[in-house]
Amino acid sequence: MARVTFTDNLQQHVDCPPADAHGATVREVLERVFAGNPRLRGYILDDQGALRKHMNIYVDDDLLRDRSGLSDPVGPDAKIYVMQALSGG
Amino acid sequence: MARVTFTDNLQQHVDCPPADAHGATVREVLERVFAGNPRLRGYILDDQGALRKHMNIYVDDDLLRDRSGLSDPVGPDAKIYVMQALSGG
Amino acid sequence: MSKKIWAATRKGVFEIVRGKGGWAIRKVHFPAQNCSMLLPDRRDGALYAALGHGHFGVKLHRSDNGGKSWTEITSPAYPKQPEGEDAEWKTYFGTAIRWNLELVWELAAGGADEPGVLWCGTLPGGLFRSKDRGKTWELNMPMWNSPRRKKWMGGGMDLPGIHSVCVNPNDSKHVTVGISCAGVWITKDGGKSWDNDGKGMRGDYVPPEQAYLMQGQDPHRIAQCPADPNVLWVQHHNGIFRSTDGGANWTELKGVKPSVFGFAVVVHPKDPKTAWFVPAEKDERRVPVKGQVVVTRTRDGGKTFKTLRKGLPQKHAYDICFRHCLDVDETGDRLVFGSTTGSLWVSENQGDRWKTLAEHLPPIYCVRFG
Amino acid sequence: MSKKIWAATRKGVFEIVRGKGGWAIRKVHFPAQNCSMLLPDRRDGALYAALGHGHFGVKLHRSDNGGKSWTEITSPAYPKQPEGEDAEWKTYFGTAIRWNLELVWELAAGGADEPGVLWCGTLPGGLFRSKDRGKTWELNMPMWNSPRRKKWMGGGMDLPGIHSVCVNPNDSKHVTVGISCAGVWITKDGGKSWDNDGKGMRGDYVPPEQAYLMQGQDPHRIAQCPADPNVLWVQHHNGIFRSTDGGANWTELKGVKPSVFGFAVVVHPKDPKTAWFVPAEKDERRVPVKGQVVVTRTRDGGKTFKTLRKGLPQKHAYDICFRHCLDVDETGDRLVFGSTTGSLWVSENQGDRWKTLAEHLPPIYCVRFG
Repeated sequence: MARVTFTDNLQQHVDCPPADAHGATVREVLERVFAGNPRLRGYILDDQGALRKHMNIYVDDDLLRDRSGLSDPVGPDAKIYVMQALSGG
Repeated sequence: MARVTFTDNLQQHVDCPPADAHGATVREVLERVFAGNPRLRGYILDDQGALRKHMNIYVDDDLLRDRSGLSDPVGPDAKIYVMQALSGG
Repeated sequence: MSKKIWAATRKGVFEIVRGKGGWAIRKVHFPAQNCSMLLPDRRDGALYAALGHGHFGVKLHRSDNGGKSWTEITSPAYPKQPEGEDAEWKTYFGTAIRWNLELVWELAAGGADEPGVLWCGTLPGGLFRSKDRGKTWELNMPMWNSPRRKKWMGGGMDLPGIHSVCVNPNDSKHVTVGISCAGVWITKDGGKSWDNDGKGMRGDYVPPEQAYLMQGQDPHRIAQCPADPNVLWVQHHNGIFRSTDGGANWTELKGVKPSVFGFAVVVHPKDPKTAWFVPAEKDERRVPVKGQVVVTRTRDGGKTFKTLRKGLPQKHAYDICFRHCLDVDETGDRLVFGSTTGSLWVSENQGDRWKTLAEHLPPIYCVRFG
Repeated sequence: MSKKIWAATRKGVFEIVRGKGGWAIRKVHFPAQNCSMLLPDRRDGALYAALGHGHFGVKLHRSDNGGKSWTEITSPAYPKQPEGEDAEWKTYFGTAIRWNLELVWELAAGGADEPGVLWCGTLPGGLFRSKDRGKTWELNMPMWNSPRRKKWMGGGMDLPGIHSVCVNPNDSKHVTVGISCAGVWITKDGGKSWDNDGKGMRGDYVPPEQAYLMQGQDPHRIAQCPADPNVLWVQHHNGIFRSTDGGANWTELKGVKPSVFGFAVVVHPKDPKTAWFVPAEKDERRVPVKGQVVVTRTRDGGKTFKTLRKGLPQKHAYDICFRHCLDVDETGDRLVFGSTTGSLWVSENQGDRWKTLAEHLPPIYCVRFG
């Protein structure tokens, strides 16, 4: 199971404690998290389902590469960090 | 000869009366104009020689298509308008 | 007269009330949050606020108890963008335009006969309608599918956007929409078909041959007179225009002092000949003329204008009033306007005299009586 | 004590002088033009102003007669971008970064022993140097060609940028540079080689494993003490840091009230233990804590801080002070700071008491004594 952690700054808008979910890609993991917390989706993904412009996702130490497809692979014990970028403030 | 006219808003920064110049493309015409007015160049083109992001050039009625190469063809009696876009203010 | 003002700013929504001691800030809603647009709906008392979180996208909130509490409602969302479509609709400087809600630039209530109907103008260029107080939203497809839409350009912003929606109080299906840059679009069948061919509006930022094409116009803001909805006032990028036939024909009001440039306009609710503007030096400069903040008012349909400055800063003042930052109440006597640099002024007598309500607010995006 | 203040704003440069009646605006230079950066060069009295014309690009101007007249000089220009290079250096959200001067974010004078030398920090991420008072400029290639450069990310802005250049007054070849986001870069050979490996700076916006990597840090502003150049102060995106060994090691100052967030920092020219900050609520919010504008001062190297508020607005004030909008004069007694919403305050006694100089200026980008 991957562990997904969200930036503190998101907590003030929508409740999003760390979540554990299965999935082979970032998309799969996140969709499982959103299934239990549907409002969260729109805070992270845009109208086309891509990562929002000023958000970053790290899979372990690596910055997400496929920002529109979210197809980056996720290992069995991956740590996924959903962070806000420093731009866009 | 093409006639090149510049937006009034540019006049407050650099002297640029209407100019006549030969050339088969927008690039050729403009380079001839800049040859006689070198300071003007940097107000219209960026460091890579492309049209600045918030400028527009019309060749007769048509908006410039090749903003980096400025290769749009220019007829013998063309009117070229160098305008500022409404964005970027 | 209205005793409450809402000011939506880059950093919170300020509720300002008139008590015995005069006007005072009563409460800050959404403190430190960016609010691009606010609508007090006079039909049912609901309040709507559009928050633009830099990172987390645009979110709509509604209050049904005058602001005591807020609930997040659905945001307008663009439909799935067809594969390859991004090659077809680009900014003039070549950037593909994504079908994604970037900004709520207008919120307007539907007619009195259509409770719960809302209109929402957005960037990039989408007009949305809700029939259930924001529970669901629908993109207006006749406008979106118009071949002209792919020629829309940004005005002020990089992306084209919709900033004005005027619903005819006598006919809810008659809606007039202002788009930067796509001019004035008018529907008389509730949005099924659109007319974008008004005459007389003039743009000075295109070759002279194209100056009068309506589709290239940059109206900054449209105001419709409730008492005579055929009268429309437009503060445009390079001038002031007025129509007395519902937007079919426009007359340019030339020579208005100190300037015909500005963003905001409001019209007296009962007198179609009375309107107010907040002028500034023309486009490239965008500062109050001579560093003096003034409001201009006409009472004769634009033949003459009076410059109103009592109570406003007249020296080294650089406040700019954006499109939605000037409002008039339902009596036509009380006005309020706010600035990009956080000042707010109110008048109780049609602009003859102004009082400063605040000088240190965040940049103001929208002020509304209600 | 300095009797002149320059305020560069979005709409002009304001020259403010102290006469018998106190401080007053004497003249507006470049009225209505956007000025991102200003440098009074104390070595030869020259003034430099970087104008950022929205449409026409960045232009540098110099005055050799105290501002009576200005001459346009050469702007830094990026070299020809190699074919295909734009695929290699992108914003983290995937937009190619063009080699084009977008913003002058810092102007600094070289050492006293190198007359006419100037440093210029820009967006996107270019450090330029002139040896002839801005007649020609050279991009620093050792930094530009560093493999790390392609990993730089934007901080505050979409593009990475250089906002701080500190020249060691005792050694002109020792230059400390602040980059958002690439941390602190230090050269001791005049720019031939660079060190970006300082320890102890911490970022809370990356996974914990990367928190202490210097290359990902977002220092908002660096201040170097002229009397003890090994002492550096940094107002960082998520904290305040101090180094006493020229940037090799950094100590985080935790728990500073009312907040460790802010943009600006200045240090006393003669006392490396005294520094000033203008705090705000942390990153996502960016408003003065409780709507109260305050300055914080330490006199003991950061062990304790005093909150200074006399003369500053303490109710519903939302002024934010950007990186270059706080300055201290050569005595260390006089301070000035300006805000995003056009207010300007001066203190004659190290911040104990403040006086309002203006409340309606345009957004302020840089204030400088001189």
